[in-house]
Amino acid sequence: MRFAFSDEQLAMRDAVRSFLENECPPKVVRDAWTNDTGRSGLWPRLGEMGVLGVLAPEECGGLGGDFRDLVLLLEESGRAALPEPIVEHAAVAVPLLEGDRAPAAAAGGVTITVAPPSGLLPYGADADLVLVGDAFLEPRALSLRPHESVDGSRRPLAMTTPPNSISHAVTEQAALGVAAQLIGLTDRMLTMTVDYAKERHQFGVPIGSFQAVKHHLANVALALEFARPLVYRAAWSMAHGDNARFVHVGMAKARASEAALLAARAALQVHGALGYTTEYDLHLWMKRAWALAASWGDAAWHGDQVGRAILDGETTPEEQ
Amino acid sequence: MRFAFSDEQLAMRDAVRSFLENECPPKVVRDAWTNDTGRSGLWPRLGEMGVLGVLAPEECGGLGGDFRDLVLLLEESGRAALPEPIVEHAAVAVPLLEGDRAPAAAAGGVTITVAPPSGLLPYGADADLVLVGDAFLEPRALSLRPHESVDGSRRPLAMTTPPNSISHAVTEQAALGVAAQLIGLTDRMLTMTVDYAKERHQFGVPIGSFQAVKHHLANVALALEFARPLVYRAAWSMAHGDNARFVHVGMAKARASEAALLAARAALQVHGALGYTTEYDLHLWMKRAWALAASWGDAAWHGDQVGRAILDGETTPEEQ
Amino acid sequence: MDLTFTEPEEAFRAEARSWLEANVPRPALPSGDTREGFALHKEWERALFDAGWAVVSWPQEYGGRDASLMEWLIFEEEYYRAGAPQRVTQNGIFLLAPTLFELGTKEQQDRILRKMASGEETWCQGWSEPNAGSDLAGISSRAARDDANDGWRLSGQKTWTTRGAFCDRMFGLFRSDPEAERHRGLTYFLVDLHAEGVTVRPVERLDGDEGFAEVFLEDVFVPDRDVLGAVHEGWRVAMATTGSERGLTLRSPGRFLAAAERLVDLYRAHADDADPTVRDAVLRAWVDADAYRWQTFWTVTRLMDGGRTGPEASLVKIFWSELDVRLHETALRLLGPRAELVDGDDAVWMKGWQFSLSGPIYAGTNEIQRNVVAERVLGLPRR
Amino acid sequence: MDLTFTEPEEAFRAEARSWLEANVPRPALPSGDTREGFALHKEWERALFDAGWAVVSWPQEYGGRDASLMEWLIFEEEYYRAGAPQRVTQNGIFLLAPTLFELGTKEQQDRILRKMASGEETWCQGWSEPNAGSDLAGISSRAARDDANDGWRLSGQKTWTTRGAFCDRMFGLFRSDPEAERHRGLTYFLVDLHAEGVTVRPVERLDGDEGFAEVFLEDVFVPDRDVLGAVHEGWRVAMATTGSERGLTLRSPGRFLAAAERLVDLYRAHADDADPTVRDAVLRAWVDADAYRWQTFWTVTRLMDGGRTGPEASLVKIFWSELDVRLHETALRLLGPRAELVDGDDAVWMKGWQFSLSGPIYAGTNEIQRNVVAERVLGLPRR
Repeated sequence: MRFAFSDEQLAMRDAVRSFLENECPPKVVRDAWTNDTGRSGLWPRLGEMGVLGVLAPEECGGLGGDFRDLVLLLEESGRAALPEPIVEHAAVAVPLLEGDRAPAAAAGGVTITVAPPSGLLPYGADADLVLVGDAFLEPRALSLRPHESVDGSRRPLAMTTPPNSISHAVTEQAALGVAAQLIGLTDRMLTMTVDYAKERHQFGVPIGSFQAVKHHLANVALALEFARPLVYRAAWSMAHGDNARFVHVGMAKARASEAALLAARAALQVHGALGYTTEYDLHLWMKRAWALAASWGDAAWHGDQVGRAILDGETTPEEQ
Repeated sequence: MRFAFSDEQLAMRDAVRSFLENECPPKVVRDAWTNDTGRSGLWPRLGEMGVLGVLAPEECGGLGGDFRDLVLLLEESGRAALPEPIVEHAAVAVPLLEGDRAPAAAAGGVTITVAPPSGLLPYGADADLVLVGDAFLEPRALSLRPHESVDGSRRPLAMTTPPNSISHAVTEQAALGVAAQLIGLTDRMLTMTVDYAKERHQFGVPIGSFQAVKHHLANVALALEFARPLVYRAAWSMAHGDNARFVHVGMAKARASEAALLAARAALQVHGALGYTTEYDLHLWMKRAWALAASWGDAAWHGDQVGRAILDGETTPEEQ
Repeated sequence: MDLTFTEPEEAFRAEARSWLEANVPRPALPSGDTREGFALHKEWERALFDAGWAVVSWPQEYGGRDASLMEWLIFEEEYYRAGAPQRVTQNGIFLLAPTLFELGTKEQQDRILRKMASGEETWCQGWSEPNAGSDLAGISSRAARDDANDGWRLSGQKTWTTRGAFCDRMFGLFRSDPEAERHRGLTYFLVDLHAEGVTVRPVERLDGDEGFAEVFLEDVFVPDRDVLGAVHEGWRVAMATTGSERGLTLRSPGRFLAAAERLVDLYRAHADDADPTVRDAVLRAWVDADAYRWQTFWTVTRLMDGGRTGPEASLVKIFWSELDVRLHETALRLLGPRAELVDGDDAVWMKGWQFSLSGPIYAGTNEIQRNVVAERVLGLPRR
Repeated sequence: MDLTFTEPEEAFRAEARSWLEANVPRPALPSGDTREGFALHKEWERALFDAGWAVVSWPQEYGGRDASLMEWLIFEEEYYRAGAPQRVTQNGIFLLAPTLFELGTKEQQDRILRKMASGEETWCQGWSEPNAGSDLAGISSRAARDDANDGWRLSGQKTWTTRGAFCDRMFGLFRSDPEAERHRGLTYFLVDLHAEGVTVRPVERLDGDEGFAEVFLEDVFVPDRDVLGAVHEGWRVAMATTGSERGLTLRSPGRFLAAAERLVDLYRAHADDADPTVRDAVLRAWVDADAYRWQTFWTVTRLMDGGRTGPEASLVKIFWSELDVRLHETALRLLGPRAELVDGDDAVWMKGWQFSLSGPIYAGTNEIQRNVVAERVLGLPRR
């Protein structure tokens, strides 16, 4: 039993973190709400860094890695609130690609999104391909209706007829990828709020010195501390092909979703009116968290999956 | 719309409160854990005061009142943690009695307990009669097994065969009576804890000056403030014969149970180790609250009743 | 105790219901927290006023109908049941008016109240400042005496003034005695936002509406007649009234009863794929709203018997604001992955969710409110 | 990252499991927090010690088997999975021993550790005093120098000493420098409870067991060799060790994993009449226990790589103590009106519930622990 990442995995994590700190500051996230694509413009460079091709075989220009190599990078994409369909593309689509599409996808030459059961395609307007069931289709082959999301970067397109069957593998990889992003979002919202609570003074003292504020933030730290290992454990189960991976992914997504929603609530409450304006950056993270907590199965849906396994002894996930 | 008690009702409440403050101090509750009967010895005097006969017709020596006249008195019995089957006797049995049993019951000459669906008869060992379904039976006519309760005064007797059908009226009157007691218990636990938090010093200040302690107790006050009117409203619905009274009783018992359990948790947490010993009085109230919150339908059971009415449009309570 | 409504109460309800059914705009107006929407809401307020429904609990001379508090509650229930528009006049009617009734001069009452009720003059509040949020006594905006013109000169900045970008006038506290500190030396002013020296900058709220504004004041003249209450006594003036005489609160049970009913409808529409825990959450929201209703009838009966509301108001603010958050959170759970959409019919829930999140923050954060409950209701030491 | 257990780890688990299956007393022993039960538990501790299972992570010379932290976790899982008795030696093994290993003299280690591990000498802690609960620095029990006899004379009162009525020895802090205040001038003493001047009064706990005691000391002589660490440095000594070298905590995941499995069994037995919200609560308790397990493997891997545990320990204490409360609360909900019974098979849940309620209180209330998390993990200002 050794529950830690390798030095290589941590080094890659650090590289991606500093890349995103420099190239994807809040301004980039904010601009994605109003630009043409809803995206960061960093896609090709993420390809160059190998982030998009982690799960692609080396002969396709990928790293030939598994979810252990990817999970920390997706967590970083959440920390930065990177406005890209990176989970759909790198965690779901890339490993399923064949032929010359794989190298292009690994390099960031194309962008692929994935149809969830709701039929709402995140970043669909700017995607080259859409994975529907087990088929990669071009957007123009689909009947799509544009929608606005509370997260201005996501620009979901609604399929007139959502996919009728989605493989367990797709659901698991997408849900775990989103769970990793939610961990990163939670961590960032906690940090932002701690920093604010140290600076903001009321009644002559920093608001962070009030016990109620301390306990709000301690509760977020608690949720994060015990959700994060579930996400990493699920990453190993995916890599290892564990039969119970749907249960492990379910626990991970459920707890990561709850942690992120709690963090958003606490962050807003501690920030007060300032956090309630779109001029301040918090809302960009908060709204991403709201959207992702409900996507690819919310806490209740995954809790139901886990319950069927733990309480009823089911050994396979429910059909969607 | 006039939601207030009459001067007579308040005067009777005050009389009962001061009677119990004088005659049923914590020592009496504590002694009931170890004496022969589990009871206070105040039964005949409660009869004299008219408390037991509130719902009995005047020609039977009762007050010919309704649940509006009784609810505050039951709340007081909870505040004092009175160790008596007063809900079973005064709220359920007395109004059903006929013949010469009624005057005796109203006067406190006999003690009647009631068989709940669980078949556990509170204070059964010292009861003269047991209401089983719609029949008043003598204990020796039943096959009973003695049990110990976490509340040392209750001394439940378990029926080998619990009653197979209990009328809605009995369930509603018992559940509402217990809800009223839970309100009194909650109020008393809150008061005890506020008093302690003012006196107990740590770190050079009263612990009641810590924001975490303040918020624990504010949350109890909140639960109590919004549960109590539901109990009084249900009392009116019972008196008025409102068709939805099972819904109103359900809301009352659910919220009163939750308030009492919350109060017990907060009270113990604020008292700390002191509250964790049986030498201190808190546990007498806490354990009564645990027992009553689960009796005659816990919060979830009544919530289910309410849900069937509000969400599914059912107009009658579920058969037990 | 009699929990049936009297015949006059039932008649009042019936009259309100039929007028609302006939007059509530369909389709619903756009948000009143946008410039266009605000204008449309002012028309609606005018219609309410002309029909005598704008301020039912006020005296007739100011456009009311001398309704009892119980009738006011009934009107609120009917108003939200009918899905009528938000009240863009509410901050004047519910926050300023009670103070005017209690401490204003007859001249001020005659000059201000009818125009406030009709929406001819709309009011926003100017409490918060960049460094005075929860800690209102941190106010630093100044009022300098201008004897020559029998008035005052106000300078400083107010923030988070709801609909400040669209309103005509603002009420707020300013530091009239530079020597005094904290709660002392403040004066309660009524400020014309069209006056010289006032600059208003709209601020975008979480939901994208410009529902907030920053108000910058530079040497703005305010005549003595627009001082409310005694000079330097502004804090006492602002805190004096509970408003319990003519309307309890901005957030009476009616709005939550209506929202809970809509939530139950939403649940029924999604019942097949709703998990059991969300069913429980729906029910809790409904019971919360009903509990708030009965706690309010209980309180109002006491008030009509001559009682006063005190710090218990903090319990009420905590309860409705957290009930509102849970209620909308539950709606979003029912909508699942479609909850993120801010276009289409269901988008009202995401908008309502974001609005609900302001409840535990404004008018004293719920952390402060819990302190108030602990200290002033339960009597725990202030420290 | 490899989340499979190694062959040596699996072999260790198998050995522990088979020994426990063969030796765990059936039926279960009476509570070790009663005089009779305590004696029986001491016999069990002796058997554990003789088989080398009492202190697996200790060096062999003191009765351990030099097991790794990971193996210690595996042993804990197997121990509770087997339904083995409570550890009446735990306060010595988990609270005093790590300090002895880190700061005790070789003489003290040789004299004390084996007898502690075998249960021949049982230890209780003497931290709390009537006016020093959460605020440990409020300690007022005194230690006066007795040069004539090369030792100290202790006087004062200790309270809430778990199993103090049955134990042989007590470790605790006493004020050796009457001039110094708060955390200064305290010394860490090892006290013989059979010595002259010691009076022990049993105190009945919530569940009726005499699991607590008050210890009164009147001029009790303690030789210099029973001072642990430096004189006047007791606070530093008591806080010095995290205990992470030889066992993380009194409450490793194993106990909660086993309790969660029993809860699932109870749920299955009541599934027909269990409402959906309680099903969710059962699942949450199970997932909580599993989350604690993986968070612990995560931490232990870091420790085995040479890391240290710090204030994060407060997060762990909050988590397991509140998980334990929720878990037992859920069991009582499943039992419904029969939960109140304290006789019969299901009574273990009511007893466990009452025991769980001490978790958020002792060893630093969870309110204090949340302050520690906020201040020392997140870096918020102390004030």
